[in-house]
Amino acid sequence: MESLLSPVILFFGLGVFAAYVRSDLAIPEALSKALSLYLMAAIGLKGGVLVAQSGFTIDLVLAAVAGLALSCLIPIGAFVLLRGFGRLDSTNAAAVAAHYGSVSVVTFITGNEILSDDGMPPAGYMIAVLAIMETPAIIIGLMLARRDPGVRTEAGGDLLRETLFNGSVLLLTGSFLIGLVVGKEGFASIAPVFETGFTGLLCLFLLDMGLLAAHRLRNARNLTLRLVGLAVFFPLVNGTIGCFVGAVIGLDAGTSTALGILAASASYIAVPAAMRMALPKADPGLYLTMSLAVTFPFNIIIGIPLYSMMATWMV
Amino acid sequence: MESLLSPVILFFGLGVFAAYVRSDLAIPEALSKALSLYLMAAIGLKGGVLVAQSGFTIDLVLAAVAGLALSCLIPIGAFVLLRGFGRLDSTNAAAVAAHYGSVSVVTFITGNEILSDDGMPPAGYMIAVLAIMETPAIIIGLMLARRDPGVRTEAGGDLLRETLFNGSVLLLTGSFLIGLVVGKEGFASIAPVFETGFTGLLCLFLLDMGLLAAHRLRNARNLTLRLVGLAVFFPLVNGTIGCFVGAVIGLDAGTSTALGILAASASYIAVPAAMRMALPKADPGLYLTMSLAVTFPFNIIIGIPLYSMMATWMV
Amino acid sequence: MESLLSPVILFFGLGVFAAYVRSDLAIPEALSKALSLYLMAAIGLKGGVLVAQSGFTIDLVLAAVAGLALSCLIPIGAFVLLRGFGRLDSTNAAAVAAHYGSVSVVTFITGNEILSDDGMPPAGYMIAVLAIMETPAIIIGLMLARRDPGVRTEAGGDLLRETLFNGSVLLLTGSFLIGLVVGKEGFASIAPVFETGFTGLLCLFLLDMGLLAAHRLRNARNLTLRLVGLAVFFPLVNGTIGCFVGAVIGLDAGTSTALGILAASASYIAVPAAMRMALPKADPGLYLTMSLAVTFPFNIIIGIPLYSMMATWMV
Amino acid sequence: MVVTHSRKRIEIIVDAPLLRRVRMLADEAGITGHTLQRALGGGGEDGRWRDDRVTGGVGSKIIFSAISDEDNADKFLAILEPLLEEYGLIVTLSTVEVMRAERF
Amino acid sequence: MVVTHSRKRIEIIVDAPLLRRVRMLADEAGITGHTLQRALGGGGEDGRWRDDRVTGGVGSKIIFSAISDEDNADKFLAILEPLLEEYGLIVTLSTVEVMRAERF
Amino acid sequence: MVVTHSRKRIEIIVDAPLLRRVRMLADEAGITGHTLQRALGGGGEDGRWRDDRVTGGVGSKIIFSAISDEDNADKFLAILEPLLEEYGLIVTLSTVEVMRAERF
Ligand SMILES: Nc1ncnc2c1ncn2[C@@H]1O[C@H](COP(=O)(O)O)[C@@H](O)[C@H]1O
Ligand SMILES: Nc1ncnc2c1ncn2[C@@H]1O[C@H](COP(=O)(O)O)[C@@H](O)[C@H]1O
Ligand SMILES: Nc1ncnc2c1ncn2[C@@H]1O[C@H](COP(=O)(O)O)[C@@H](O)[C@H]1O
Ligand code: NA
Ligand code: NA
Ligand code: NA
Repeated sequence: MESLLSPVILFFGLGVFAAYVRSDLAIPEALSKALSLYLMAAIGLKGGVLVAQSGFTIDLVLAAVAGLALSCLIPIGAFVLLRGFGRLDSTNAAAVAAHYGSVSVVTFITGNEILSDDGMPPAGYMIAVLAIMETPAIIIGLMLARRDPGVRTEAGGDLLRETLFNGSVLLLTGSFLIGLVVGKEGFASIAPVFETGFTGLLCLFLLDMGLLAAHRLRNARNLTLRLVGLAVFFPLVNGTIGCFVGAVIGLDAGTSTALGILAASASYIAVPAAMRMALPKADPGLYLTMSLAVTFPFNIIIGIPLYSMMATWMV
Repeated sequence: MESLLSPVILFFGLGVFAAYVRSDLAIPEALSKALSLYLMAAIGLKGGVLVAQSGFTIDLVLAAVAGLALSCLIPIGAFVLLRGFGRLDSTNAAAVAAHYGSVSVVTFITGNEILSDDGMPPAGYMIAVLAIMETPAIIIGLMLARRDPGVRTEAGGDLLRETLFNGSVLLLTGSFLIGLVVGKEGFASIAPVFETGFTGLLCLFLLDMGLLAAHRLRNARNLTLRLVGLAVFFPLVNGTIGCFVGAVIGLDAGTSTALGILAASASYIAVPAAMRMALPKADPGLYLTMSLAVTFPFNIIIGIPLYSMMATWMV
Repeated sequence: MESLLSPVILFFGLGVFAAYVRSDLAIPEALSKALSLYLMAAIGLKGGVLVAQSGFTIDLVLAAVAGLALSCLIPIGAFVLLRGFGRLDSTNAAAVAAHYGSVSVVTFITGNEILSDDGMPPAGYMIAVLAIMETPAIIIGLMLARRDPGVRTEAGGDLLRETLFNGSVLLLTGSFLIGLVVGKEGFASIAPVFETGFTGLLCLFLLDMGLLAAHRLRNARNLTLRLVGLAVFFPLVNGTIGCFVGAVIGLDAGTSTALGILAASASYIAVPAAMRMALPKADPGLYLTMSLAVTFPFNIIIGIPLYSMMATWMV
Repeated sequence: MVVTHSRKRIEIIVDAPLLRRVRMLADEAGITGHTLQRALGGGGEDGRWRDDRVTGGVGSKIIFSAISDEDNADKFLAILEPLLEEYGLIVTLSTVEVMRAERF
Repeated sequence: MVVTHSRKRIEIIVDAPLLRRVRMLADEAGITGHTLQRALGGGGEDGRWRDDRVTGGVGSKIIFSAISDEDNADKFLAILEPLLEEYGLIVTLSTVEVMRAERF
Repeated sequence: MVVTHSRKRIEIIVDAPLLRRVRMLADEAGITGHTLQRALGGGGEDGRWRDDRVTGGVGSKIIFSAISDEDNADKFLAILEPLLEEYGLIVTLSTVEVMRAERF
């Protein structure tokens, strides 16, 4: 409960409030992009440095396999529900499903902050798991879309390259490798920017995310109540499964929660970019609104504390 | 005197110099906007944390009442002088008067820095007083404009909302409340960004303000010598009154100076936005140039040390 | 060798890699401009503070004279080679030559970081030498261009002003003077931004420089193999000469290396701007690609460690 | 050959704080879509300016551009005319060809 | 009097992630040059939007503008037509005068 | 019906460091106002580019756009013509309708 009163969450709330009262408060687009890149580089570095210290462990491998499996399976379940209960056509259902199989870096980061504050920091290698879970769901999503002969996907080698070398994926992975190479001593000189400044800059970014999410929700078209329901149901179920899998493979409570958060979160950077290119007929207003304007706030405000409780109880 | 040699003021001077020699030095607009938002969030947080520590005191209430009164009365006096001595029409006089009743956040921040350096930091609650003084002058300004039946104001509920929820007002107030909620411990994790980095980033912002002020002055049209005179006279008189009122209600020297600075300063963020909407016929080239290009530099360079001397002497 | 594994260089490599695989990773233009301004202000301040501590020494004077001489002589030699071996016309040869006579602030900064890490930090006054070396080569370049009666230069007083008050030159010099005035105590309050954050922000900037350099190289037209050869040959020779001159006039190894780096580096901020104005017929695709896309990476990756070895051996 | 139809493009340079009003007036005129761009600077009777995003938007100008049929364009101009001076708007009208003409 | 020649300007508003495709199609049509600008926001059938550069470019629209002779412009429009709906493109064509006409 | 008058819009794509020159030439031609926009990138004979604000402005292009009467537009074009090649300018001229025609 008290995590709701952390500055990070309060700034998110301020952003939502500002958009709600139609304030002209706006973060310059270049700043929000800059903050987003910064957060990705910082979390990547941090993960790399931590893994450089702990080495590659069996836990890391188990968590990676679990993450990979979740990100491949989640879209399938999501697709079925989106087609049936959600009443979406194949194209849109596949596009949305891919988002839920992938992950949201900022949800993970926020969770990390809150868990660390609560004295149960997840293992550093979860950042590698995060990177691993970013892209597979895109491929699953496209395979789901193609099962319907009426759907035209614009895939091919170009798309594979564009997905694998997507800016955010590349920056996260690259920073992870840099952290791995430089280790704790090499990191020291850049720690003031990438570590000490982290939480403060996260506040500014979440202020912007609050604005973005609320604007999106306000201007949402084609968003049915059923879809809003699914955008809450998916994180709940996937989060629970993630925590459970974490507990089963023997991860500690914080790390299991992190796996739950990854499973529960939905991408709003790498996957939308890929879907706009591969499934241009799918409606970005749908998948972005569900992932950014419903699931993201849900996870930030309700999901993270909930998964943490569940994981503590399961482990 | 030595406050003139603080990095903050020197960077302001560098900006003025660069604009004066027509250098192509330019701060990206997104960066200056970002810095402006940052400063507002940081000063709001700081105020909130300080009030969380000290609690709501009688001093706070007295200062708030005094600030409110000043921000309502100053525009009336200014209006009379602008109409008479300044030879402005009702619309322009009202628009300019509103600026002088409101406050400049950056002038306050700079004053705060200088006073703290001099060992006489103002009380934290003055940041609440700052927030209180931002908007009332807008309403007084519009009332002054409307007394002239020839003036058309575009007010109504829309304007009230736009003023109250103006981005800068909302961010300052919101951050103040967040600071109040999280208190000193909650603030610790974000202090590296919002506290430690403050003075350095203020330097960069004042570099930009120097550029802006000098560019505005160079391209000023319709700015008569009489108006320049008033743009110096207003801060002198209002600053003196502010210091005096502070001393009378029993504030310490630093806090009285802060009240003087608030009274002396003229808005260049919230009020121009409101005036452009409510009094579109008023000339932004007038009110922005007076407040940003004359009064702001005057306060930064001469005003702040002067009010501080006066307050020390009065208290 | 191990300097290649510093985070600063690794981020540069990540940028090059991202551009190479055609990733959509892109730093917002406003951020890269902001970082560039920040680095200039920070290095200027640092130099000023250091000189304020050490005072003006005979070493400073010797290094300044040496730097000045190098920046006047290098363009002449470069011009001859560019005309002959490089097969450029007078206009283009003069424009390129001016770049090599001037200096690259970021190359210097990166060298400074690496040398400091290796325990051989250059003297603080080298930042003054850097400032001195920025502009003279522009004048030499124009004089070289004018010897050919067919070349039209658009010089005149306007250009002189534009060069002397070029944004980057002014910011560097101004910050140096501010550092000199405020000294170590005055600097303390802004050190968290301008000192502690330096290396981390340099990483982000070099990430962008890697992207820029690789994009430029990919889209290069008119860049012959001969010119690429010269863009590697110039820094090698000039760097060697710089180190040698430093050793001869009695500078320590780190400071001699810094002189070598200055001599070896080629401008990509102040000089391109001046050349585009003064010699509009010269091809920016040539001079920017040589200096930014060949010489800059060469210096960063191979040059700096090499000059440092040479200087250590010469001194 | 692709079939295109003739439509009007209205372009308005407007101070950022007054954008909302212009958008409302476009709605009133039945204009169904528009695109915004940022101006970087400019010059005119009131002197030279460059974009500054600090001064509450008063230092920024937005370029509002809408494609519509001639009727709605005329209606929009008629609504704007009395405000040109007061709002300091620069308005231009030109002719463009579009596909999917039913959208505009 | 300077001699000018008539050419066509094609302007396309396109979602940032689809820009690369539009550029390839322009190439295909023999269009030799283009200039890009950023849109700040807008509104249309799909509602109001403002530029957000966080969501993988899906929240940004780019204005692609190319000058070409009538033949290539026609070819380009023909290539674009089947994609208008799917890509959600807004395309306009207008006439401009240019100097150095051989470049376009 | 609102009365509009026909004027010329001149649009010039220019490297940022040369903008000052273009502005001076516009002055010379009697052009009284102009608006600037930033280009984000583009492509042409000299290859593909994207805005970079680091390299002293050489990596940025500005779009200069001015509305004027035909006489001044012609004068401007005549002044610009000899510089097109050297400055690498892209210049287009088109016709627009304006209100308050006396301003342009
Ligand atoms: N009539 C119009 N005039 C100018 N821009 C338009 C117009 N209609 C749509 N747009 C732009 O194209 C985007 C997508 O349009 P739509 O598919 O109608 O939502 C809008 O958000 C606007 O930026
Ligand atoms: N046909 C064209 N249409 C639109 N913009 C162009 C065209 N040709 C050139 N440009 C712009 O002008 C710049 C310089 O052109 P160029 O000299 O051909 O490389 C290009 O990078 C584009 O931004
Ligand atoms: N003739 C023109 N051509 C293009 N833009 C103009 C023109 N006149 C004015 N503007 C723009 O409109 C703004 C306000 O014009 P003014 O009211 O004349 O100062 C100027 O700063 C320019 O950005
Ligand atoms: Na997920
Ligand atoms: Na005041
Ligand atoms: Na050099």
